Amino acid sequence: MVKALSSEDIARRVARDIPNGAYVNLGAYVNLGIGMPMLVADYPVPGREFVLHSENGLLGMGPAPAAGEEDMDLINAGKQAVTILPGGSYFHHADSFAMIRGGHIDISILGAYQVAANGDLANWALPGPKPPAVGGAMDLVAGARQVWVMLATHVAKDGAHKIVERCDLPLTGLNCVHRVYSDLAVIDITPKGLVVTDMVAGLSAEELEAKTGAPLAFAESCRALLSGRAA
Amino acid sequence: MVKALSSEDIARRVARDIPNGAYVNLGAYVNLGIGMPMLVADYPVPGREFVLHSENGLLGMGPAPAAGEEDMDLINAGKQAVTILPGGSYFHHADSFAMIRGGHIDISILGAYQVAANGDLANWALPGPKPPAVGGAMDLVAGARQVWVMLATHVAKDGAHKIVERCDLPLTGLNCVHRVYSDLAVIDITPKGLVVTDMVAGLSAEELEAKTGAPLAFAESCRALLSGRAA
Amino acid sequence: MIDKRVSTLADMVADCPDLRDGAIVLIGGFGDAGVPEKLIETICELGLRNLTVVSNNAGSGDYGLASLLKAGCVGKMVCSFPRSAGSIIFEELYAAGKIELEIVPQGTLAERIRAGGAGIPAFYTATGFGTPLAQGKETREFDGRHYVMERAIRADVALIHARTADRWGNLTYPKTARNFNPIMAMAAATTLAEVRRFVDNVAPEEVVTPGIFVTRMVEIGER
Amino acid sequence: MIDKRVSTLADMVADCPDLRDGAIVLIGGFGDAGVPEKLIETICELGLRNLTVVSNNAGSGDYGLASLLKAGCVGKMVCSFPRSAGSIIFEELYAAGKIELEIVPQGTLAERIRAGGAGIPAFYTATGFGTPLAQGKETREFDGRHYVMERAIRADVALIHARTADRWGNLTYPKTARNFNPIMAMAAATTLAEVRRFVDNVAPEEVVTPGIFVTRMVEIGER
Repeated sequence: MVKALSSEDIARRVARDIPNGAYVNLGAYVNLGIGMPMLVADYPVPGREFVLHSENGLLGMGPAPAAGEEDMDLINAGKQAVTILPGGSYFHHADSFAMIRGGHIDISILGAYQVAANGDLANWALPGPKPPAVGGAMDLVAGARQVWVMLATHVAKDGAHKIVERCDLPLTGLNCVHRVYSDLAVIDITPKGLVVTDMVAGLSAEELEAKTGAPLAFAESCRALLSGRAA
Repeated sequence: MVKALSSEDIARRVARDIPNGAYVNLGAYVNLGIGMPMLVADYPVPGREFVLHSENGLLGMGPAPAAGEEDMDLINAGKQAVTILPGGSYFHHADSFAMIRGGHIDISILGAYQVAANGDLANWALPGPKPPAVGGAMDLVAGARQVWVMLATHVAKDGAHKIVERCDLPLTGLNCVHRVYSDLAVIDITPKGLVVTDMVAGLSAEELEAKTGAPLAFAESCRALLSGRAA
Repeated sequence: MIDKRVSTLADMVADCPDLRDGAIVLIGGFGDAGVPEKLIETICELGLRNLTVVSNNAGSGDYGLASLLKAGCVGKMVCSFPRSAGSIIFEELYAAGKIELEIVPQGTLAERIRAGGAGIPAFYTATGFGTPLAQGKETREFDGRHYVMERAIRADVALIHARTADRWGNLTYPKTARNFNPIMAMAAATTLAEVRRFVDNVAPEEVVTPGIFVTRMVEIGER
Repeated sequence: MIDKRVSTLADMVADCPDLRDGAIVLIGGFGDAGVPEKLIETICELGLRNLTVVSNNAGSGDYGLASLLKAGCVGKMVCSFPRSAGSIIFEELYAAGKIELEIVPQGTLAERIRAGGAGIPAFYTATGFGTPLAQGKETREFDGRHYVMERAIRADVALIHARTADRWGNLTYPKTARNFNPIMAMAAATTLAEVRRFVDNVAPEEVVTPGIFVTRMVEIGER
């Protein structure tokens, strides 16, 4: 029986994977996109401090305030009230995107409509009459050192693949995604294609391949997991 | 008998000519170059407030401090200790030159080796073995709304013209000077060439022309002055 | 004496020749934070037409920028994210073909405004390369990476919201309400500010927007 | 826990792989204000060779940057004004043909560094058009005005001087000693700071350089 991860489970896993910086005690600087990535802020990792960047001009973003404590001068990229942690700072939009575009953000965590095996991402425009809206997504994928994508479900509700050979929705950026976290697996996007590094228990390689629109390779660790289950 | 102006006289005259801004009580923002232009700071005009910009990151530059009160964290573009007036602010170099390049400085006041009748300026490099040094002069002439040049003497010590048809020294900028203040005259640089708007008493038009390396026209006000003296 | 303070929003707005039909207007704020709402609503009453408004969002509800849209003053919006919750008025105008829309990636929008203020006519960014938002734009390779050339935005008027100001126009901002306000203040011929509180003197090391970028301002009180 | 504080300058410098022969090094300061003198003097002892140093001036006397020049560590200077009073060591090296010099207009230098930090590979400026400093550079017309294309400067290491810092690396600067320090902090792979005083927490609205731009720092005491 396959037990898919909840969005909260995925967020917890992502938080756990955020590394420390290149130097001891340097910390990582992480931007959380609107929507599901925001959940990552709710899962601090004991003994590890990282700094959350909010594109609207905030470093050191903390969790949502208690009800009644909201300050609408202090919001995140999703326009929700947040808090600021000790060590935080405010700055204007050009400075905020200088951090992003200049390669100072270690990891950008984003949602997606489609991710391609070559790292292309589509996460800003769907067909329809609504006006398009892009926000900072294109800047983030072009500027952050790593881009991680979170998918609440590995496939869309209608069964369509979200992880595909080539995106057919309007692109956010080319060759920009490094890793995908879904409810079923963790997949690295490498120059050689998709490499599964982790899977939920009970899922077979064939099942995951069926739910993925591009060829999968399985990392050593993952193969051990699979064969362990098979044994 | 011609009485040439002292550098202090020229500075006093320049200060008096700094206009108010476009709106009532808006003030003018003025950058003073290294050397003689710095004297302008010593001649406040009663009832008129303007703001001095120092390229190293200071608005609201005040006069030199009293002896013993120097703070070497608070210096001007010439690396001399200065003071800050109420209403002043500090900012970094990119912001400082954004003010200059972005057209926010109303007047840049500079020294010069040569000024041409077409507004070209040469004020940064002389022949010789010394390493060249440009500082902010090229940014100032490209960015300020007006460029005024101060000449301590209308001609060089060796009699060479400083105001010329074409500069032969390395240029600081093209078509950038709007007005020249010398010890003998005030000259506007217009699309039609040099127009004298003021002269020291006792000087004839012919004498000024002889000391100037390009054709001069004389403004209405100046012609009145000349004919008044002649009468 | 330099004194950029004006008593009322109506007076400030009336004495601003750059506020005219067809003007390009920068409006600060991100979501509802740092939007000069009172100033916008005062400008609504001028009945201007065919403004190009540059602002990150396209307003929400029927206040602030949305009221300017509703009044029919805006011919074109330049923004990164017009699809905020509650941006109904914009969506109706857009669906009816009554307003032009230019979508710009948020960081490119910020940098284009900053470039306008800093006298940089154009710059290159990797943002948007290979996407529909780079269509028709010049691209160029530097050191093996592809970039899009983007032009500066300069405006006739900037409308901004600040926390404190002194008579010289030195400004501070409240928390993330800073957002686009400081760079917009740099990029317009005339910058008008609504300010929560006038003070005698903003400390020189705490000034965020130096007075050189501010034309006129009005005290609107704490919210 | 994030903690970028190091006990001694020697430790900080020893643990910095980007400080190596041939490195590009940004050094803050304008004249003597805001120059990280103690940090430079510590680096002198590493005996590095062929550094490219980007700094507004070329040092004066025999302290700070001049000591690095004197020790023969620098192969090239990129600066706007190497001819300050007392810049004797640089002038001697230059006259002897022992050092390369790239002169850059001061605002272009600042903007090239800021561009490096902001991920802008190139931009256009009117500064220098038609002068010897634009020779060999690409030019282009926008809206009837001529501009020079300038490339970003990115460095291996930035050496900066600050007034206060907290453990996250948030910095403030003293008065005009701010100058090039904040933009240089943005434009290097590793940013090392000498700081007059460590504090528990720099107030978030008074931070000039957010900690994201700072790698390591040492407290050097008030001067």
